[in-house]
Amino acid sequence: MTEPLLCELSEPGRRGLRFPAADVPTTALPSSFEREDLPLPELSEVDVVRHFTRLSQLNYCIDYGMYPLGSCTMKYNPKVNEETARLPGFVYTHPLQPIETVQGNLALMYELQEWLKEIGGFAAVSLQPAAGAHGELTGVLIIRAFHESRGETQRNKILIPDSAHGTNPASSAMSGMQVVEIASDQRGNIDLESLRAQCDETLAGLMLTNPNTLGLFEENVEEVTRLVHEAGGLVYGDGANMNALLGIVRPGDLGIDVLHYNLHKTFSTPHGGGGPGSGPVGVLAHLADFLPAPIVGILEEGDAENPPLYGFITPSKSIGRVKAFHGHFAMMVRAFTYMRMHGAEGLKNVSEMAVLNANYLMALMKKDYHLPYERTCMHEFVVEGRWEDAPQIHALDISKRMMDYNLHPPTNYFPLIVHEALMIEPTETESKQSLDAFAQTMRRIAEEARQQPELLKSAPRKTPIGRVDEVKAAKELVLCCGVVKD
Amino acid sequence: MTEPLLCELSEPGRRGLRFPAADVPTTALPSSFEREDLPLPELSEVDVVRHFTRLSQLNYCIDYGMYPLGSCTMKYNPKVNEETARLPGFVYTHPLQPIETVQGNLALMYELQEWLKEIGGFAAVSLQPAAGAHGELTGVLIIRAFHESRGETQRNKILIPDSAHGTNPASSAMSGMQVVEIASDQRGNIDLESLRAQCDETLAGLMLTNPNTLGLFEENVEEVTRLVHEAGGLVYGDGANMNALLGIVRPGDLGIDVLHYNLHKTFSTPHGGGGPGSGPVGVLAHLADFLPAPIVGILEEGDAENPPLYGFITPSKSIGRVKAFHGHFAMMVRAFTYMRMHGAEGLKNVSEMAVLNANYLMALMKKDYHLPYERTCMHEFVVEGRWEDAPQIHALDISKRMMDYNLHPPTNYFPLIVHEALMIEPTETESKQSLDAFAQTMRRIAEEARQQPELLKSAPRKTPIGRVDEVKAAKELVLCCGVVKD
Amino acid sequence: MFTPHTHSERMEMLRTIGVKSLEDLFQDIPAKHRFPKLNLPPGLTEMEVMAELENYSLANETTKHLICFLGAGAYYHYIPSVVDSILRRGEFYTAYTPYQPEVSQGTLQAIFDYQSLIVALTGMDVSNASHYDGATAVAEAVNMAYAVFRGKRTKVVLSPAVHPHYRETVRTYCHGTPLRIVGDDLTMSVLQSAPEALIPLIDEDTALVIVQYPDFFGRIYDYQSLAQAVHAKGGLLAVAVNPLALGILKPPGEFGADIVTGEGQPLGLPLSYGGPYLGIFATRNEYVRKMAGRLVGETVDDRGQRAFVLTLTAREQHIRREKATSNICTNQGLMALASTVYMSLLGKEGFKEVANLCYQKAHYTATRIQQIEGYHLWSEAPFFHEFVIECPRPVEEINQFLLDEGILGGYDLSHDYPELTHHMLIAVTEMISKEDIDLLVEVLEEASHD
Amino acid sequence: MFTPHTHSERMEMLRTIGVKSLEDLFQDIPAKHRFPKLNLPPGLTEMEVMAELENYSLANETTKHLICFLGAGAYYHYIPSVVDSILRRGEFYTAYTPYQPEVSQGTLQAIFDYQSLIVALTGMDVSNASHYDGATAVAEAVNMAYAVFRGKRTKVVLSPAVHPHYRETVRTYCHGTPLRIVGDDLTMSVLQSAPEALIPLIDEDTALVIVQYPDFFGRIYDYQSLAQAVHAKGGLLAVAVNPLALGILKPPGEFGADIVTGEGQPLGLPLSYGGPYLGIFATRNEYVRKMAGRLVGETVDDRGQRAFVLTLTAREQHIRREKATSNICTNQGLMALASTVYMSLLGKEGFKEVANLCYQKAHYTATRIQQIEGYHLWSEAPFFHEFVIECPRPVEEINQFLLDEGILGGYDLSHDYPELTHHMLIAVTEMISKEDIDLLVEVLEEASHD
Ligand SMILES: Cc1ncc(COP(=O)(O)O)c(C=O)c1O
Ligand SMILES: Cc1ncc(COP(=O)(O)O)c(C=O)c1O
Repeated sequence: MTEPLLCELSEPGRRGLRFPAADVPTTALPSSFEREDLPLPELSEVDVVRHFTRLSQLNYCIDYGMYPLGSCTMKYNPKVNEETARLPGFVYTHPLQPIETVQGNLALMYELQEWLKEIGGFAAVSLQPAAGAHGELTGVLIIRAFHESRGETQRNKILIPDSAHGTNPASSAMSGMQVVEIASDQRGNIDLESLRAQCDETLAGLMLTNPNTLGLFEENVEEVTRLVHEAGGLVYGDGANMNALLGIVRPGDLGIDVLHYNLHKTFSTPHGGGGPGSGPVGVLAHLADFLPAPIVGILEEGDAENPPLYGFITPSKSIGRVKAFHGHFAMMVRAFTYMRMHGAEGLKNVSEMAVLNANYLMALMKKDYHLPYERTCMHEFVVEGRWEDAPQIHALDISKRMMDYNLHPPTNYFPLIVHEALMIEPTETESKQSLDAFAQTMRRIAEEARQQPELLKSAPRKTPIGRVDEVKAAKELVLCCGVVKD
Repeated sequence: MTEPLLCELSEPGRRGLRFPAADVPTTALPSSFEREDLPLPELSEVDVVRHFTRLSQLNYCIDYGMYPLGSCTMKYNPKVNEETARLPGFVYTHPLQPIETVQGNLALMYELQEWLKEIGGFAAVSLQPAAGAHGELTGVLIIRAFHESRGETQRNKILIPDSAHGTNPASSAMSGMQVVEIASDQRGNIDLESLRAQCDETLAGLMLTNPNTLGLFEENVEEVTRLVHEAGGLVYGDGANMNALLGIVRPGDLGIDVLHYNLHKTFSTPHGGGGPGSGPVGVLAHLADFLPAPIVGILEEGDAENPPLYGFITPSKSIGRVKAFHGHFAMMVRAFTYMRMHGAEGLKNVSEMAVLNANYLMALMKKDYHLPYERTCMHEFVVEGRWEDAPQIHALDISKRMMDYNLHPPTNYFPLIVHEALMIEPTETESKQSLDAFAQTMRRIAEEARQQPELLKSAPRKTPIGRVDEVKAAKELVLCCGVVKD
Repeated sequence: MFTPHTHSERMEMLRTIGVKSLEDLFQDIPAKHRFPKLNLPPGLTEMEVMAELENYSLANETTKHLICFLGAGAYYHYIPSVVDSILRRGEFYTAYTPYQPEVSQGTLQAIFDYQSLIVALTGMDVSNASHYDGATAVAEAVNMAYAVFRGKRTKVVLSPAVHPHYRETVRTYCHGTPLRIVGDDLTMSVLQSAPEALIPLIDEDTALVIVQYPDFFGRIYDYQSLAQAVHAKGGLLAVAVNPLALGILKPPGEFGADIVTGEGQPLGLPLSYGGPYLGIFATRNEYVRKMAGRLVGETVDDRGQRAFVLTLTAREQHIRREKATSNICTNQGLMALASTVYMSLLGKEGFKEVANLCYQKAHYTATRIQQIEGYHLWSEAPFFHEFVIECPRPVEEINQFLLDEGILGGYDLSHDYPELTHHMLIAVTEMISKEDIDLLVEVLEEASHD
Repeated sequence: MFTPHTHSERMEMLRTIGVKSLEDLFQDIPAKHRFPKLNLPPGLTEMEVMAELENYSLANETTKHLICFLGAGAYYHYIPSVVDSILRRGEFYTAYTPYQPEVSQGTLQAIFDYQSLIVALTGMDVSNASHYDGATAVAEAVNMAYAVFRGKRTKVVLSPAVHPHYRETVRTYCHGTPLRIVGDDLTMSVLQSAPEALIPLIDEDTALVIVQYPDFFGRIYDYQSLAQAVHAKGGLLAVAVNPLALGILKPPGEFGADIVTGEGQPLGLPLSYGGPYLGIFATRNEYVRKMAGRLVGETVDDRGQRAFVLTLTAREQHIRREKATSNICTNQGLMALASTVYMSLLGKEGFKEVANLCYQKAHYTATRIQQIEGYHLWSEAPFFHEFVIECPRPVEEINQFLLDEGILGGYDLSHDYPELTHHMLIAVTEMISKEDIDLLVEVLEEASHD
């Protein structure tokens, strides 16, 4: 049973929300500006509530079960976050209010900057970027501005490992950089020879994801950063995988010059079915002046009686704004709540348990699925979704079959350097029972792949819809509802 | 796939919510009082959220679709009610605070009393009763107290029509009354002869549901109340069906001496999967002094500048409290919100549309289902769930088959005076489209009953569980989870 | 407002019905009284009603801003965010009583979980699905005891240390029955004596003895010998509990209670000016068929799966009508769910923690207040998180003083116990910090010589 | 805190892995930097963190208590209760981007609904699933125009009456590209001229002309002739809208816009100190393959049912990497959902009503303020719900005066436009009552001669 579209549910003349009549004398809008027709649907409140309630029930979600999407850190989103972010004292503040009237917000943002600095080993942080990719763009623009400030305008090459996330090359390209891919070696590390070969005077920087998207910690990280730095380049850290590193190691200590955090991964803000995220950027001291404006600072120091006066500061060589206002404040409140509940010990425990869970699940699964790299993993790992004795089965089939067992599939076909990749990130909020059950189902699917491959090929059967025709979608392109009934 | 019980999900040593350490010097509890074992389950926050999220998804609800349970008035529950009832200024007030600190609550309760008086035509209202049945008990105790106050202690007979809800006789019995059932006539009205025969000096009163549970307005209502009054009895009105009467007729005007409202039916407070309800009681002037204590009154009149001072008043001959504190305040806030949004016009429209919907649906269904009474109905109607040419089919089978079409069944087997009753109350919040779809499915089921009766007999098939073994449940009596893992 | 009908739909529907106008549908209503003009304020839009309700709510002072030492049957506790996040799910709060098990397993299993937790907490054998509140649960205990003895026993011994509202409710409920209520003499000497003082009142006509645990004054007594005395005469013992206290206190099941009732509000329900709360009711296996209220039982479905269903419904009003064990129908489903979420989230350890915090903070408070000149602890008995202080001045005056300093003082016992003229019942929960307590002590001190 | 592992489970898991301790799992990390001691405040329980966050929030003054005339790109509107009740559903907010259509139809169809509504509102052909906000949506428009002309056109004409933050963001985004941005000269005379003043800047090298509607100063202009001029030179026109205004204003699709961007915050999103908001992006069919961001398309599944799926993904970074139309990945899914619920609930009529209320109240306000001595309406152009007033004193001083009377004054334009030294941008929405406006007028009057 499928749910109609809003436009199909519309009935002419039906009303949902009403507004009071105007309490002021009215003026006519000049007729040349007047809109003739507003073809929005017409529904009652109950229509709307049912439509979205029914739609919601077609979704899988973390609140329902494990969501092991590698690279996405789908950890449980604490309910308290949702309450703190909705406190009226936060919700009802306008971004352009005089700073004296929003000292609560500014103090919170200031603290959050401080904590992110401490966790990453950075000298300064901007909270403005809206998501991970936005943080990357910000970071690469900072790298560009840094080189330009030193007159090295020829530095326009960014090195990106072949295991990197697609946003890395895309962000570099958007910043006007040349992207050069660097190969990985047999242990999943950056191939040092390839790297050395690229270390010349056009090198702007390297984008490093560490642990990388194979879930492996870059064993030569110090060598890598040394090489890049010696060549005059900077190292960008894609912090999507910070969930492995809290209290374990600080990227800044390893020579990462600039890094984005994903508050929507590491710090438990919900993914919202595709955002909003929040991608603060941290930098070492030599890049602090380039951060996007504004950042929160202390304008007047406080004393025993009075708190400091917080306000906005524009770094002297700022690359400028990367969006309107100050970033995704409501996500900052959630991340703040989460970090404040954990403290240093708690955050370290998060990463420890994330890594424990991943290694445990890898240990359980390796009997049934081929591991392309046999190493201790960090918070995630990649297996191959294929077997020689089940040649027609692909990672996709395994993923779809998982749905019939009420599981959400892992990330598929990424990283690109693993064949038929299934990238699994259990996160620290899954219990041993949950991992055991997962591994057991995966074993069963591995058996089915040999014995009843049609079960995988025709999966999923128990979901609201079956496999979709993606080709038709792209070829016939229906991107919106035709017309609203009149 | 069924969900485990909490006790089955428990893992020794697992933690959910924690509390801070004590910030005061500690004292030991005398060991003789100390509890040895607290066998509560041990879960993490994510375990708890998933458990209840999964359970919730096994429920049908108004937010999902039409819920035509006759007599229950399952109308849409406006979302704004949930917000107003959760305003911190209401939620964080203690029932025993000094009245000066809760004037907002008291003013709201006072207004609500006034509105309920106006709507029902009553002289006084108590908001204390917790639900409909509780209101009935209150009402019958008031009737008893009234007669006692006049020295008529022999009046201990309560007449109850055979169509009445089970709570009516049960409430009467709890109040120490003798229950005498009165037959209905062929038009669904109270049989006047039977009534007259019972009108003697032992008559305490009559419990009248009007419109009755057949959805029919008592055509002789004035004659009925006259007869009872002339015999020295009082008339109790079961206000469960007030959704038909808002702005249509005031029970007090018809000679109803005492009536309970169901805020959880007529005034849109949600049913909560079995409560909480709220069952305020309204009375005519001669019974005002008997209402349960306390009720809200004005202690000091206000003036242009100052609002009045609201407080509690104990009626002079009060039957006493029927529960702790002041009633279900949070439900009052919801009902207040609803009534305030509607005003007189809006409430009348509610009843008009409720009656329109019921008559419309009855008109659509009567071709396929037998109507025991061919009259204009009020807000609900009853059909028979049986056909001569489908002898093995019962109302229950029809109900279960409805579930396979994503519909919630109507009330079954009530009222008792209709064979295989299906009691249908669409409520005013259903749209014509929704009723049309309902009728169409009911027609299809009527056809299946003849052509594929096994579809009905084996229904439901598309629900999370099938028909349950009620006999086993009652015979083997498993009423709680065995033990929590240790 | 929430009716979806468009004008043309109305017309079409009337045509299908075969009438001309809406008025035609109301011909059965006596013309004289038909369509009264109701004098109600005009309707508001959502935006306006929200603002208006906000204004009402702002006319209150709240426990968020006042430091709350008021308890007396309703307590200010921390409610974890998870509780409301579950209650807000439409699947739970917009469902009806689970009469149709195939589409109500969520509600049914949650009630089964609730019953299991209450059994674990109280140490009894069975729990029902809830009563209206702590007061009506006690009244239903009387009702049940009366039924257990088939009306042959007509005496109820009611401790005067049971919550005044509960006692009053019991009396109201018993009005139409032959039951006599004895024992709740409110004089000081009786109030100060141990529960054994009730023993002489117990005889062969006694159906039920009712005590509270901790009692209304916060005191904890071992009711073992009382239980033995009741049982010796063949009667039953009902114990009304604060369920939160059972996190650290011996459960009534261990000292011989036959019925345990309770006010479930401390288990994750907001104060909300007194309701809706949660009536807890548990008893022993042998009385299950006499128990009022709904019960969920485990069974199987026709596909062989475990399933849950309302059971023993033959006790209830919709089947048995005037012979039912009670008239109760709608109960406190959502509140029972709230407490289930609360208990499962706190779990064994968290539940102990919060009970212990209440205990510790209350004892620190009592110790400090005792040291102030003019204030005395009224009873020497052990207590949980509430205790009575005799004050140097009438409580009302002291409370006004406290209120001016942002403190919501304790309950003024003179309302219910004429001899307790200067006695304040103080409750302390985990929401109160040491600084709050120290401030209370400071202000009480000032209040004593002002 | 939220990790479920018990001690014994950890031990067992380590055994299964084949290591002795947790430390063993971290051997790849350079020893020198392993396990740094982080200087962070100690962890808190939920109860404590809730109290702490409440304290932070109470250190703010809010639009609930202040009368808000501040807009400038973020507006205080009424948000119906339904919106948050849907957003609170875990099925929506704890789901990921809908990569797996079989278990994400809820999100996918909601986005499709969103795309449909944006198309209807803007009068364009296609909408994507969202951008970060109104500013980055404009920057992505530049990005797209650049791509449409395959980098052959390098000039962007940017109206100075576009939101300063948007203009700044465009500049930041363009930093690494050969694009030149012209037109946004901030002198008074330019600001006061009609949009046709931009026409001379448009040439064959112009990829895009960017205007705002209503513009940053609240003014509404008919961009028809500008559109014709751009199109005559083969370039594109992007119009950044306030979507709420489109409830009564002619949609940009009707006067020739090629791209419509917008800040979706007014459509049911709270102010939340600036975010998360919603970047709207719509364009014409011919540019769909150059458009950035996610797109949901309709298709069928293998059971013949209608289904929805992310489509044209070959434009995106995860497939095309450095050749993608944009780097965007996570966007504003939940905010798009909020706006979808908002628009569907208001519907055709409600949406007009709210837009009209804003219009009427703003015009009444402007009329009243104009009558005060010393205050002048800066522009004669028609406006929607925001307008500029020239004040007798610097805005900062006036705003302080207003704040003391509980009014959050308008935006001080001198921040961004050096010549607008005494100019205040005032926004008026449906949340403002006539009394509020009359109070504003009164206080402004006082402020002028104080
Ligand atoms: C490794 C990596 N880098 C970057 C990103 C992009 O982050 P966002 O989606 O927040 O833009 C992701 C997101 O999935 C990622 O996994
Ligand atoms: C006609 C009638 N009377 C009384 C009641 C009892 O009301 P409550 O369930 O609120 O106790 C009901 C409830 O279904 C009813 O339909």
